[in-house]
Amino acid sequence: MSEKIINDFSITVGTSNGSGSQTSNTTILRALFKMGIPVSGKNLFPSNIQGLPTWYTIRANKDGFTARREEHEIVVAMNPDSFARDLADVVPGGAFFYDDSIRFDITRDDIVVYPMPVKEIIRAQDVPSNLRTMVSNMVYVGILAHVIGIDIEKIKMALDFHFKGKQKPIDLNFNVIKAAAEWAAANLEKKDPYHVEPMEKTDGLIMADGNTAAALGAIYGGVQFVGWYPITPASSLAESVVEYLPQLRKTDDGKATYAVVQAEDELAAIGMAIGAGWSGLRSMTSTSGPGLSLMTEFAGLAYYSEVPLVVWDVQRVGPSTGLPTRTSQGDLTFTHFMGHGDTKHIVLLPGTVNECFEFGWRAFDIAEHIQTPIFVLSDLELGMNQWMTEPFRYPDTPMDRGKVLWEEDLAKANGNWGRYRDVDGDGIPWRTVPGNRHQTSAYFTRGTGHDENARYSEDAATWARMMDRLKKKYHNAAQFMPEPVIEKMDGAKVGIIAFGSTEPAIKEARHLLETEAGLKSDSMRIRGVPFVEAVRGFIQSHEQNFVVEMNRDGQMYQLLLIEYPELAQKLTPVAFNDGLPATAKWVKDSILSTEVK
Amino acid sequence: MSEKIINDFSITVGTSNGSGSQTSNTTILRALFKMGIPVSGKNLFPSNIQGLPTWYTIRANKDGFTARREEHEIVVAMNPDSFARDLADVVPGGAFFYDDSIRFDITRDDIVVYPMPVKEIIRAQDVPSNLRTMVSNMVYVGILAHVIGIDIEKIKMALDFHFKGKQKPIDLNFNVIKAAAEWAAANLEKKDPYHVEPMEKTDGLIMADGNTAAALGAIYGGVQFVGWYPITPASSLAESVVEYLPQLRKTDDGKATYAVVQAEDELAAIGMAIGAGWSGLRSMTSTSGPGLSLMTEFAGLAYYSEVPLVVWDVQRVGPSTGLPTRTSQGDLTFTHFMGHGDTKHIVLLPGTVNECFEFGWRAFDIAEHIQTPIFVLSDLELGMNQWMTEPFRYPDTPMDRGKVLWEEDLAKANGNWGRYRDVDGDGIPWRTVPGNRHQTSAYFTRGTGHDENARYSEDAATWARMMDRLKKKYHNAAQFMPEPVIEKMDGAKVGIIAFGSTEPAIKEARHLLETEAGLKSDSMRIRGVPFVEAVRGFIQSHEQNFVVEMNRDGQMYQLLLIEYPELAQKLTPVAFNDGLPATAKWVKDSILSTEVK
Amino acid sequence: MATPIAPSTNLNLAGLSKADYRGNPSTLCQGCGHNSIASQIVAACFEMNLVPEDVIKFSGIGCSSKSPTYFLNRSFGFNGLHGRMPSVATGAMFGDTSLHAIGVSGDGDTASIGMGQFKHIVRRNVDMVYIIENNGVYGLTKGQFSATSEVGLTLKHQGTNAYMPIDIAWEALVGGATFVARSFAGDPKQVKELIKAALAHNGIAVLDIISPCVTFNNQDNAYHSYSWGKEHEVALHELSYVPPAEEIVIEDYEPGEDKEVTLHDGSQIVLKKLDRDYDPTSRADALRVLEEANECNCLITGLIYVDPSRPSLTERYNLVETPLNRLTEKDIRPGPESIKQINDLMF
Amino acid sequence: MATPIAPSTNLNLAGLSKADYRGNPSTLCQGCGHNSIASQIVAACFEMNLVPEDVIKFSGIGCSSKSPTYFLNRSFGFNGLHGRMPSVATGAMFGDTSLHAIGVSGDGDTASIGMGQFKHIVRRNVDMVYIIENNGVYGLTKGQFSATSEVGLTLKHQGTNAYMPIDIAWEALVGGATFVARSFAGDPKQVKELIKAALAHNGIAVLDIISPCVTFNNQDNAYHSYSWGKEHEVALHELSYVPPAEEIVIEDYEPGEDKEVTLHDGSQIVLKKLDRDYDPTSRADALRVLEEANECNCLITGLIYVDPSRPSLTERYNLVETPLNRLTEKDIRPGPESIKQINDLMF
Ligand SMILES: Cc1ncc(C[n+]2csc(CCOP(=O)(O)OP(=O)(O)O)c2C)c(N)n1
Ligand SMILES: Cc1ncc(C[n+]2csc(CCOP(=O)(O)OP(=O)(O)O)c2C)c(N)n1
Ligand code: SF4
Ligand code: SF4
Ligand SMILES: [Mg+2]
Ligand SMILES: [Mg+2]
Repeated sequence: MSEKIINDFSITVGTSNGSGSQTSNTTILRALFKMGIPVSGKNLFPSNIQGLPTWYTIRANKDGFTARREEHEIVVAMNPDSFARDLADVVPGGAFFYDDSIRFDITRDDIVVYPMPVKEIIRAQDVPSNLRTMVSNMVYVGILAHVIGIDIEKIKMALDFHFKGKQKPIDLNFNVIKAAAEWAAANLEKKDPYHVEPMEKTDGLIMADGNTAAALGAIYGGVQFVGWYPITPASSLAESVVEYLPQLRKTDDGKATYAVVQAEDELAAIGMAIGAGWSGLRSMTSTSGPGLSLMTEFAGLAYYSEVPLVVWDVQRVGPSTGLPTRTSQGDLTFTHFMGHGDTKHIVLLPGTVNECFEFGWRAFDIAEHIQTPIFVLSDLELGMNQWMTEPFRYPDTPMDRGKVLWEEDLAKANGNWGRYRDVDGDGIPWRTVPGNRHQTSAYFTRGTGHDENARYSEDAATWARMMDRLKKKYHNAAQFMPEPVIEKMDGAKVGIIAFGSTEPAIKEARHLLETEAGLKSDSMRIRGVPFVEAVRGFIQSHEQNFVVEMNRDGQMYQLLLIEYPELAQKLTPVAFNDGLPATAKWVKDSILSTEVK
Repeated sequence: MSEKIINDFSITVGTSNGSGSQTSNTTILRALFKMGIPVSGKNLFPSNIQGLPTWYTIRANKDGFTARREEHEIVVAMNPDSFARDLADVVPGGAFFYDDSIRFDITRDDIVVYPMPVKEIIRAQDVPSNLRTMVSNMVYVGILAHVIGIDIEKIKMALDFHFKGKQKPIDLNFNVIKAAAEWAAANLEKKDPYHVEPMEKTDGLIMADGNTAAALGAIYGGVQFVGWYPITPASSLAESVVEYLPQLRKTDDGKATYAVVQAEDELAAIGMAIGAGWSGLRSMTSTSGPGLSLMTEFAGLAYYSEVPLVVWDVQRVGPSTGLPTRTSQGDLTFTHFMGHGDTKHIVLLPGTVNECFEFGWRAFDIAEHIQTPIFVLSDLELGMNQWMTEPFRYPDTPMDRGKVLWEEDLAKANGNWGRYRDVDGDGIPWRTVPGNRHQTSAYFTRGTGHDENARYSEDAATWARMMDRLKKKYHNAAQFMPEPVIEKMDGAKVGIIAFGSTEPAIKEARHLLETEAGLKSDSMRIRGVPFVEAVRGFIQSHEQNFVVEMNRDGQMYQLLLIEYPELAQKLTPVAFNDGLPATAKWVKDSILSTEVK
Repeated sequence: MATPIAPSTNLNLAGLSKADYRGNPSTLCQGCGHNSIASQIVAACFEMNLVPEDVIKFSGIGCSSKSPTYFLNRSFGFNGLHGRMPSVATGAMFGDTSLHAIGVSGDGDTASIGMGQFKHIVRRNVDMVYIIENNGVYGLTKGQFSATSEVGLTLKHQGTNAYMPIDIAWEALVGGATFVARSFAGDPKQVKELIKAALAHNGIAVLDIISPCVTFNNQDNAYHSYSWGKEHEVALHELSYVPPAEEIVIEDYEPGEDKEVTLHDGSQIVLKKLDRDYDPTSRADALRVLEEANECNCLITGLIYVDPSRPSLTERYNLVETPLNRLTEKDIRPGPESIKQINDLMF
Repeated sequence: MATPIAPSTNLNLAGLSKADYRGNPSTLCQGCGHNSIASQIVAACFEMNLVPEDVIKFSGIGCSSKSPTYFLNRSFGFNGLHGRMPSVATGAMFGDTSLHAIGVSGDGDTASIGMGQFKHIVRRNVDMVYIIENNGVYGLTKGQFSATSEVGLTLKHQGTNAYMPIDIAWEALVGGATFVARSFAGDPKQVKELIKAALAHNGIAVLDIISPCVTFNNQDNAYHSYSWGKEHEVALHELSYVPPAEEIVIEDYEPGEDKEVTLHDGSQIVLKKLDRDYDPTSRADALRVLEEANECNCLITGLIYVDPSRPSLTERYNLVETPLNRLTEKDIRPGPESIKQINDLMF
């Protein structure tokens, strides 16, 4: 047996879709997290409901690197259909646990093999027959726990949490786990090098997925209307809003301060959200690629008629229906230019689960302040996988409801206002909302040409003036955009520019570049378009900037070129997408191979 | 009376929408054209059906400059509602004709004023009461003809053509014109300087609008299916297809080789066109901004599943419903990136009516060869206005139906083919179409991930491989793109880059820049994206390149930056859109004010 | 006439004159049916004593959809996208549910591009008067067939229509609408009374009003022309709207002869029998009469169906009293204490 | 059974075995109603002696829309976008009108996002078998309400449905469909005979088949569950399809008791009376029975309506004999001589 490897490996469990292994996997994940070990959990699932191979990978890393890796040190094989692949996936020297009812000739001798008598262990337990398949998955939890040393008490805590303290399922599952662990203790000889040991690296952190965080953020942002239509990987965002609203927005008389409508499609979802935003509500919709495409015409209407709303796009792989259950950063350029005619949409780019929460509320402030749709681009990797993150922070600024005039304001103004007048010189006009009973409150909203007083106009100069104001407003918006997250190394000459969910891969890659190739780098994670001043500064101050992103065409690179043509020579695109989250190795290798030395 | 100005002025007629003045205006236009004088005719109309002010401007220019100008030398005022504006519009020294039944105090004394007793002249004629309003518009034709010297015989020819030889309406209208001319001869004293004289500058040219040309081109391209939905300014494209098909595609038994379906909306229009293209038909749809936006999701499907079809976008002013009856070049960037995920669409950019015809057929060859949607971006200016142009040329290459396998081919291949295999190394696979009865012909088309054999796939490497092939295919397509039209001046150091309907303004602006500012320039009119090699060469070989376009954000400039980041410093955007066609003066002034001297 | 109009001061009970309900001058063609419907909307709102600020106007795109500019200048309006009025209205009505909504759409806007959204707003029973100014043609794009054009209709440049027309009232009925009527722009009185009843109805009120396009589809034999309508109209009943708490004192009231339907707010629709007995609260009757209309080559008008009892969309949401758009940060942002609980759940 | 199945050689009259009609193994859940419908499509095509190359398969997006992968591997297929199967099929069927089309969609795909396109393909009478695998839920996105979910249905994570369900058969009927049927995946024989009749029908044949989602909506009291369907199914008739030129020799044939409908190609649908007399060629009857079904809390199945006489979409276009997609340059590019004429018109 080789040297001990502690808190630094990946566990992949191969099961069958719909077999209920999710509870087992998150139990392991939670237990490790509770042991203080940095972890991440990623679900690689097919676009179907039941019966196809699916994998869950847990990475534990003492240094806090939680990006995807291509290596699987420990593999648990529960699915005959993916057995061969699972077996091949184990790194040399790795550990392979498998359900011993699967008949397969294991010829590899460079790995440690642990057969698991799943059926026997379950048979020995008192499990109702309808729960047997599901509970079977607890066997590998118990065996794994014993072999690598996961604290059984932490597992109990995990189950307790999962089942919200309900004793019956907790006991049922825990008994299986305990029995399995006991079986392992009695029957297995530890031959692999992998061990977990408690640390204190997760203290004060929470673990969550981005969709839940976004939903909670929206609720803390005071969301009042959601129009949505189901689509993977965005559905759980709206569903979490529905789940948490009653608890967080209780009123004394049990009445609601919000409405969530499942629309008939995405055209209607955004149409409703626009109607609600126009009527003065904090309004949002959430979708993914195909739905986003369907929202195009409405996006142009909202842009031109200046209706505030928030659109979450949890990106999956496109074009077209593409790979619905894989991740991508492929919607950026499209979203920015979404709609015929001249449009420049504001885009927020969360890169951590915590930012999903923060942008969840902040997006409303920006939308209402600027009076325009705000697109928040998350992705499947961020939205549906489990991440360690700082605890959610209560909003640190009061709500910004933007420039809204009510009856008193109009009375004071003697009715002297115009919906699209640029009175403050910032390109942002004042608005009223329906229900304002002042006689001069009403105006007519339209997607056709209009003047400062919202009157229909085909006048050439008026059109140009309005469009110029919209451009000015857009540039002004930069001051409300979050600053990029910049990390530096002493003496670094190259910069790495990225956004969104590649965060952990970039962090780890910079470490690898330094330690393995002696290349020091600074990094800048962009968090919004339009770009803030610091973006230009960062690019300028580095000889070469690698723009790393998970798409084919280098979309952030495109937007940077358009914004900073004078800095074009300093930018190098590093773009690739195959639906899997970025790995540090890929980032490192790509940078080394395109580096101008 | 100042010096004679011959064949160099603009005539603007202000009437009321729906009053039937179009026949009068085109009669004047045609008569001038028949006199050999270069002309253009532009209709500035409101987005309604009846009763609002509308203008028709004819520019006659001996040097062949036919772009819009801001000056109106001759104005005919028939509409009380626009009378004040029409009067103000006349250049000092210009001529103002007006219906004398309009009560208005004319205070300007720097112009020549000709009152026209429209009612009296009509009353003296034998006009049926229901035709009176319409025929009234012939009065100004007659008076104008007399005052500026339009050949009355040419007017007769124009009427004859317009009414397709039908004697009754010809006589009715011509009599009014004659009577009006006679009245003018007897009662008006010529005091303005504008004269027309015959030339021979229109010999061998035709006069047409781009939508008709595109429709005819499509018919010569063998169009077999059109799915469309009405929208200004694109409707007349599909309607012209319907009009000319029966005549040009007669069969012996009167049966049809084509089908045109008016869909319920643009999603259905492009959906049908995709179905038809997939089934092996030369298939197209035509639309404008809002419709284009609605086609977004389907555009991505066609791109990814590689279905050939042609999409005409006759651009109007966006975003949103915008100005439906005004022109713009605002859909370029959006169209190129249309659809979530990584897409790069092929775009053709006709700049003359003749090119509308040519791209009308050629687009099918490219679409079927490359197996992808081809977007042809025309605009209202090109599509709905009257242009002098070279006669349409019969297609000079046989149809390219692309790589299609029929029963015999499959029999030969022993069924060894795969829908998405890159057998030729050009990224373009072979396809079959439904109705092919070979047992191995069928495949399954989908917008989800698929492999070389069109089988469903979620495999990461497969996805990346397919997307790379699509990119390769896109780059390969450059060889099928039309070369840019380059025009040179000896010793020019600056280049003017443009596309589409700004052609005449650029031509005239280069003349003005040389003669008025001593600035020599070369010009390059780009006719397609992806760019051909010559585009790079042109940019490289000029110190400064002005990218002139009719939109707010400099969309061609954006695409050039993305393609040629290393040439960014050589590109200067000149972009503006207020819905009116470009003028040479604007081009000239903009270039002079941004020139780096 | 059942509805008491305001006394001769020319002010109604809201203290407003008819001018307070006007819009901009119409830019539609002279004689267009849409203009006469706009006038009836003005008249109905005036007679209903509505305050214009209590109304929101919606529309899609088309000549018909321009109409909201021509009435109620003092009301908020949203002229959205072609075929997408329903979704915008659905969302907007959550802002302040005390407002009334009047939507105006066209047959193209509703039955061609808008079919999906139309069916779904009906199904949701959004509290809204949904008027279709149905001329069987696309006016604004110059005379193409719409989905309600009759089979065999011939139009310039378009040839002859081959498809079965969509019957909007029928679609509404089958889709679960709670108020369905058909009328004719050439019958202004009926139009006006129906609009009043529709405004009083709680839930979606679909008014399919034949509204001739004099420029593109007014040939004598066209189903959507003035002359065809005038000759073929068969009214189901003579209809009057009676506001809540009004005593019903109709001059020619004959008990037993008339039928009253009481709406949600206590107001009533009084239906005076004409040629037939007709019960608009029976869905089976409604289906029958529409199938009949299909076969009799006639334009059956009147209140086809009403169900005053189904809750409207916003009612289902059990919202707080204060209009949602007047809630403050305190009402909609959870308190700081809750964040810890939430973080504790994220483990 | 009226339809003669192939002799015991296991080859049908097209010389093919059942295996020639198979698709890939299903990746749907075990027990999913959609799987059993796919089997019946295979059986129907086999028994109809169709050649797979003569069929095109279409679908949208959803579990149901995956089905075309599970039958007729030798047929072309187009799995398009969510809700947009109709437009793709409409265009595709012009390529070669000798082909048959089978479309499979879901209730979400057809009645939610796809409502507009559904109504319009029906109106155009595209020659196609349009199957809705109706489970009252979104399967593929994990159990949200669809537009056909019944009022009061409670689903995990989704709460209780508040909206009136859309009745797809009714929508088809009112929209002008020429063949409307409802069936139940738990009644495979009826499903199969209906598919055969639908394939023989010239024009759109809408089959609304209740197809339980065992994973998300199979609670005993759910309208789209197996148990509810089994307990509440009321067949309008027992139905058999008889190919053209077959003599009708049904064992238990009793003249006067049965009703036959002759289709366009001479084939017949034989309807054996059960509890009631039912004439599926009467639209009024069809409307009545659907309104009844609405009220009786039962699942009425069978052929609801058929009109074998209306021309299909492509027939209206009077196309040349040769399939359009086999025409050559010579057929579709006007000759060079014509260009001068055209230029002469451009003056
Ligand atoms: C997405 C989109 N497609 C097409 C159009 C063009 N368009 C404007 S109005 C209209 C039809 C209007 O018909 P209808 O609703 O019947 O109104 P009408 O003018 O007859 O009153 C169309 C197709 C548009 N504005 N937007
Ligand atoms: C434009 C778009 N929106 C949403 C989705 C996500 N989506 C996939 S299937 C589906 C619903 C399917 O329901 P149904 O048609 O009833 O089929 P079932 O799975 O129940 O058979 C949805 C919403 C999508 N693919 N495309
Ligand atoms: S075109 Fe027709 S619908 Fe439009 S305004 Fe004129 S008459 Fe009315
Ligand atoms: S989720 Fe439901 S509809 Fe989808 S395959 Fe499973 S049982 Fe069938
Ligand atoms: Mg209309
Ligand atoms: Mg379903």
